[in-house]
Amino acid sequence: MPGVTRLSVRNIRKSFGSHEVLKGISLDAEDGDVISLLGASGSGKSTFLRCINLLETATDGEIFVDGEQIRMVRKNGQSRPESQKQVDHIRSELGMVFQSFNLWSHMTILQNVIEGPVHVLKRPKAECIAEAEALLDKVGIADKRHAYPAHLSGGQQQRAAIARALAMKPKVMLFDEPTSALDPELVGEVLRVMRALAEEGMTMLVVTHEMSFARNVSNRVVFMRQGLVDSSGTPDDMFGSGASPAFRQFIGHFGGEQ
Amino acid sequence: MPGVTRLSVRNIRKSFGSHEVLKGISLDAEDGDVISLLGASGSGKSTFLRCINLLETATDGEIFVDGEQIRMVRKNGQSRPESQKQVDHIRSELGMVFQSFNLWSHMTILQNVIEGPVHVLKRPKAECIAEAEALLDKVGIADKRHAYPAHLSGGQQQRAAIARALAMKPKVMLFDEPTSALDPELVGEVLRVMRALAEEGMTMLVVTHEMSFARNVSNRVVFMRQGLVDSSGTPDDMFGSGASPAFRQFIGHFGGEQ
Amino acid sequence: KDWKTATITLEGAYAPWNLTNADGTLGGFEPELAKVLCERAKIECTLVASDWDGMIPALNAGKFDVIMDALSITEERKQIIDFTIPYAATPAAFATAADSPLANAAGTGATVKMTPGETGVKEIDALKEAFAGKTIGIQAATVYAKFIYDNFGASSEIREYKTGAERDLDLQNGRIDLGFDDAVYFGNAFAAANGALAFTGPEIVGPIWGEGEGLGIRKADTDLRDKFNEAIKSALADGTVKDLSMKWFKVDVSPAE
Amino acid sequence: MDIAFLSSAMVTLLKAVPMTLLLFSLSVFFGGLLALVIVTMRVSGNRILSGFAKGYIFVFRGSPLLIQMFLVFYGLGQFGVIRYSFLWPFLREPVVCAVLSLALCTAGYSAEIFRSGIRAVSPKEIEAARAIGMSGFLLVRRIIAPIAFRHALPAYSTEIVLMMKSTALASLVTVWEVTGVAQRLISQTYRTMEVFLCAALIYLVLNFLILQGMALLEHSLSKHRRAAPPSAVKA
Amino acid sequence: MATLELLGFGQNGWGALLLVATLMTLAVTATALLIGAVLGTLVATAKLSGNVLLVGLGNVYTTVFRGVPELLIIYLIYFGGSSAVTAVGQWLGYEGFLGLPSFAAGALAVGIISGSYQAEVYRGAYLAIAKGELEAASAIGMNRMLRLRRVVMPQVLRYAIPGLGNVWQLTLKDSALISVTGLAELMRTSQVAAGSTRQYFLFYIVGGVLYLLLTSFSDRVFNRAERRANRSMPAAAMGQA
Ligand SMILES: Nc1ncnc2c1ncn2[C@@H]1O[C@H](COP(=O)(O)OP(=O)(O)OP(=O)(O)O)[C@@H](O)[C@H]1O
Ligand SMILES: Nc1ncnc2c1ncn2[C@@H]1O[C@H](COP(=O)(O)OP(=O)(O)OP(=O)(O)O)[C@@H](O)[C@H]1O
Ligand SMILES: [Mg+2]
Ligand SMILES: [Mg+2]
Repeated sequence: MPGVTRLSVRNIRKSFGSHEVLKGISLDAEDGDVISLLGASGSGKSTFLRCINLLETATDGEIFVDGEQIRMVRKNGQSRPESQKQVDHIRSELGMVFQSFNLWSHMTILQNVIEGPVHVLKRPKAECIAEAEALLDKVGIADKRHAYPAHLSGGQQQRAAIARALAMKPKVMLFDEPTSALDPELVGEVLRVMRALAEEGMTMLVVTHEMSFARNVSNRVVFMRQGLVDSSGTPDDMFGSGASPAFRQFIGHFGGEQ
Repeated sequence: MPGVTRLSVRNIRKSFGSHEVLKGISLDAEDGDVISLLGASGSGKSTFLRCINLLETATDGEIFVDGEQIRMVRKNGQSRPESQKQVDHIRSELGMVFQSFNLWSHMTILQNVIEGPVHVLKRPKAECIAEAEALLDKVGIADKRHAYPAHLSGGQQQRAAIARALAMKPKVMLFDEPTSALDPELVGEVLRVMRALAEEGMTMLVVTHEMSFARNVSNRVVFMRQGLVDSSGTPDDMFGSGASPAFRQFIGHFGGEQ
Repeated sequence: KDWKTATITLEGAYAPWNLTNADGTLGGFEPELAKVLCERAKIECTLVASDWDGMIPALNAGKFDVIMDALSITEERKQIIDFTIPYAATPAAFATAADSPLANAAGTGATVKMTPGETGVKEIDALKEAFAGKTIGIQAATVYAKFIYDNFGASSEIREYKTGAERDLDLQNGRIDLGFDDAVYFGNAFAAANGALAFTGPEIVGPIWGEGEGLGIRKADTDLRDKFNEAIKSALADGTVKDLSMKWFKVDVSPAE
Repeated sequence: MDIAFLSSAMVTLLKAVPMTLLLFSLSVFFGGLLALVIVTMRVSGNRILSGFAKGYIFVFRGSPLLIQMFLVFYGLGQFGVIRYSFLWPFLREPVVCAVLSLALCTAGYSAEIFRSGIRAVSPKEIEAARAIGMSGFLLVRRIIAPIAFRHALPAYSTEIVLMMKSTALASLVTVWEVTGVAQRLISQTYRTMEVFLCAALIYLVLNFLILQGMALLEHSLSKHRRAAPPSAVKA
Repeated sequence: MATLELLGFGQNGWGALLLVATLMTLAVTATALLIGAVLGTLVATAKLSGNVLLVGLGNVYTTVFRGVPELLIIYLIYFGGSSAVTAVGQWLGYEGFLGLPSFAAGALAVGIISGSYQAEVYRGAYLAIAKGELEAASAIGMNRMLRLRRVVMPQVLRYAIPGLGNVWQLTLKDSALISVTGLAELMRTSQVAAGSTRQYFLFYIVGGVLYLLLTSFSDRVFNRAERRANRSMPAAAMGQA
């Protein structure tokens, strides 16, 4: 159902102490949107993703997931979510894939994947296992389902983390530099999985340094600079003539090393 | 003095248990050579570097550093260096920069850099400090000299590790994936330092995934595959028409993502 | 070896036999008696405090030469060490809380003389009946413990404590109903308990407690033992022991001839 | 060596082993429960609760168990309030007091051990759990507790061995376990060395068994840390 | 008040004796910790050596001295030690008894126990050193001794500090058991004062408070040492410590 707004972020601000990292960022993602979030190191990309699923509490601004607003209250001058229950519920609708995977080290891959559906969504275990195996198969690591995270290569861990997030059947997936810790061969594997997700119509917000992904897979590119959205548009616009001078300088870096 | 053979490796073999990782590798590096060592993950590149400075003991083969052969003896069917003293001496002539930096965490950056010259080479401390500061300045982190490694960013640590190796005035520098853990901006910084070293005529052996470095900075490219040298040659040859089919497939990966 | 010097050990925490003063010096009946005995035996003595547990092994390991710590002369101990003649012999008695229904049991104030192994003593049989089902606290591994087990083991409950002092506290706490111990020791403890505790039943005296309390000496050192025997005899004969006893115990503990 | 004496001493001491084991298991059980309460207070973030927990840990870790036990057993009874309360029928029993003071003491130590286990849980793994919507007790039960327990296990095994040794003090409060019986035997026979060697052997065996048991538990809980089985290495 | 007088420094006050006893406890504990440091280092080295015999011996040491109640070990050293010294004396022609003074025997016994705990602390600390840093040392040509002195030792000390804090606590409390040798340390002096005055609770509580004082003092020392040692660690890790 294209046209449905899955995620809407209005004027998000975030300060750490006196340092304002996000200075008012807005963004809407509709069903099937794949948005690449680019920006220099320290520009606040990770912080932005973390604010969306409330791992950080934004200082100001509004967040809607699938039309439902996250209710906030002010207490002692600090903004915080009104209801932990709502936060848990919203989080279960947002899949997050961390840069460093963050798999649970004491569980096998399969256990990692079914943990959320069984214990958070409280769905029947047998059903979850069947779905988890299908997912693991889809990302190509079905044979590793009984291995522990420590025994997997980086690329395999990354794909397990994606499967874990997908098992929650999230409305939106948030990826934080899903390939930066991988070697070139593994980068290819992970990007292939993400491309497949995009083709199935999953709504995704992807912080990345992979220009090829931004250019070829996403349908929108957002460039962040100094806590603000510097420019955004379709990949063709952004990598073509429509780019802002700052973005041109940014991608110049990458071009230079090729 | 071009033409002097700084490092010569003949027919190196190395097995871990029954798994033979290096199956007979030879390589000569003359003064001022900058050799890029390429190969897929697991092809034995790190193991090769580690055999050269005897962090691993090769099962078979000969190593000459600046014309001096490392003497080996066989004992209980295992090959091992005859004299630990010679090993220590040879190692002090080979600078090694590890992928994970391995700075000594209990010393400041300056202490890390002067440690070898003062305690291994037993040179006067004041002199070493002066040289160390010049080196740190050269790699661009002179202002961090009194900081501890844990307080530095990855790129800064990497450059400190290079300075530490250079402070020993080695005849040959060995680099193991000097940029793989860095973000694109930091990659640029480190490669700039290495390019400067190359221009000064330092002999270098560099394991890398950065095709741009292999292509533009090194004067020889060696491609390893399944424990053997698959092909080698000048960058122009290798990246041009002279490439072996395996190497062409290997670099295809990289091309595909651009 | 001609004994010019000797080391005497005592616990220093068993008032009034021996105790430690706030300035760290030792005081009480035994330190004062020791001074007299050493003078008469022409030995220069040093007093050292040590722990009751392990005092006898320490003597045999050569850490000191004499034990003077209200040490009862018993057959078991005689197999390990030698004793001088006794310098004191004390009665034993039951104690209970002053407000307890067991206070003033039959025979309180009287004295019963017993020999080892003696049975059928009517005063004891009366007590057995009165104390049936009650809990009696004793200090473990003493002659008094053996007596209680032999006579009251079947009718009363027995609880063993590591020290008499701990038993006294529990007597006040009401965890146990009765205590049984050296009567002069109790006399002193009652004073500290401000009248909360009192004797009940008769005082028991006689050979049942062995010969009394003597100095413990290594078996090899017979010459040292003989010197102290002479000194004790003379101190008993001229009433020195009695004087010190009256001073510290308010009763005479000199052993009967 | 007097074999006859040694074996009779051994028999006497072995009879006291059940008491030692009773003290040990009860105090480890109740001490563990109490430690969970204390550590929860300690990490609660509430200043009053964590202050109380800090004070508790300081007092019970910082003073000798002998003194604690003395005060619990002989001291509590000095108060009429306690002596005439419903608690007295329990506190009157020496075994109850011995277990109580052993448990109070080990709770202080164990709470610290559990806390360092909790600190060792990677914040990233906790974030990953939050990100799928876990919070509160579910988060503790599924993620924090299993990882923390595994981390705390080596230190905790040491603590329960110390606990086994601490039961030796219970003879102070008229509970005659192995060490107390050994001391009593010594004051009857004056054969210090022989008796203590027998006792030492008993404790050594008991502690060895405990440590083996804990090592087994540790092994079975660390599948995820061991080198991968051959099938997982390939491909 | 009588209580104040009993605890004071006057004629009937136990203040001076308790103070001396506290210092004695401190001295015994410190000596034992030192003895334990030497033994612990040796045992840890043995356990890390990879030599089957040494590893076995190290394991026996740590198992026995952690597994047997401290009191028994103190007895064994106090009495057994005297017999051994006497035997040596007689062999050398000295007639009569020789004994380990109670301070020496007590400190030695507690030191041996402390050594078994310290060995584990040092071993853990050694294993915590990043392998890469050792390789980096080899790679610039450091020999074994130099590497030990310049890279291993400083880091072992750093990683060992929190564990040593715990060992200090254990050793402090084990020192209370030395009272059986008659050494006038804090525990025994409290007991003697209690027995001589029959003020059991007063002196046990005062004894306990003095132990807590020693604990808080040593906590402070170890915290400071830890902060100093960790100045090279990232701020986040320090906050956790
Ligand atoms: N918990 C925090 N406390 C204080 N400052 C923080 C915190 N987290 C992030 N920052 C600061 O916020 C800024 C943005 O950080 P963020 O991690 O969002 O950057 P980023 O765009 O994701 O960078 P990168 O590409 O390096 O991951 C940085 O300057 C960082 O130092
Ligand atoms: N200590 C070891 N014991 C057993 N096998 C080892 C050991 N070190 C390396 N290997 C194996 O040797 C092979 C080569 O490893 P090496 O680290 O040299 O590869 P590499 O070319 O450096 O790969 P990468 O690009 O991933 O760093 C791998 O299959 C690895 O599993
Ligand atoms: Mg980031
Ligand atoms: Mg490698």
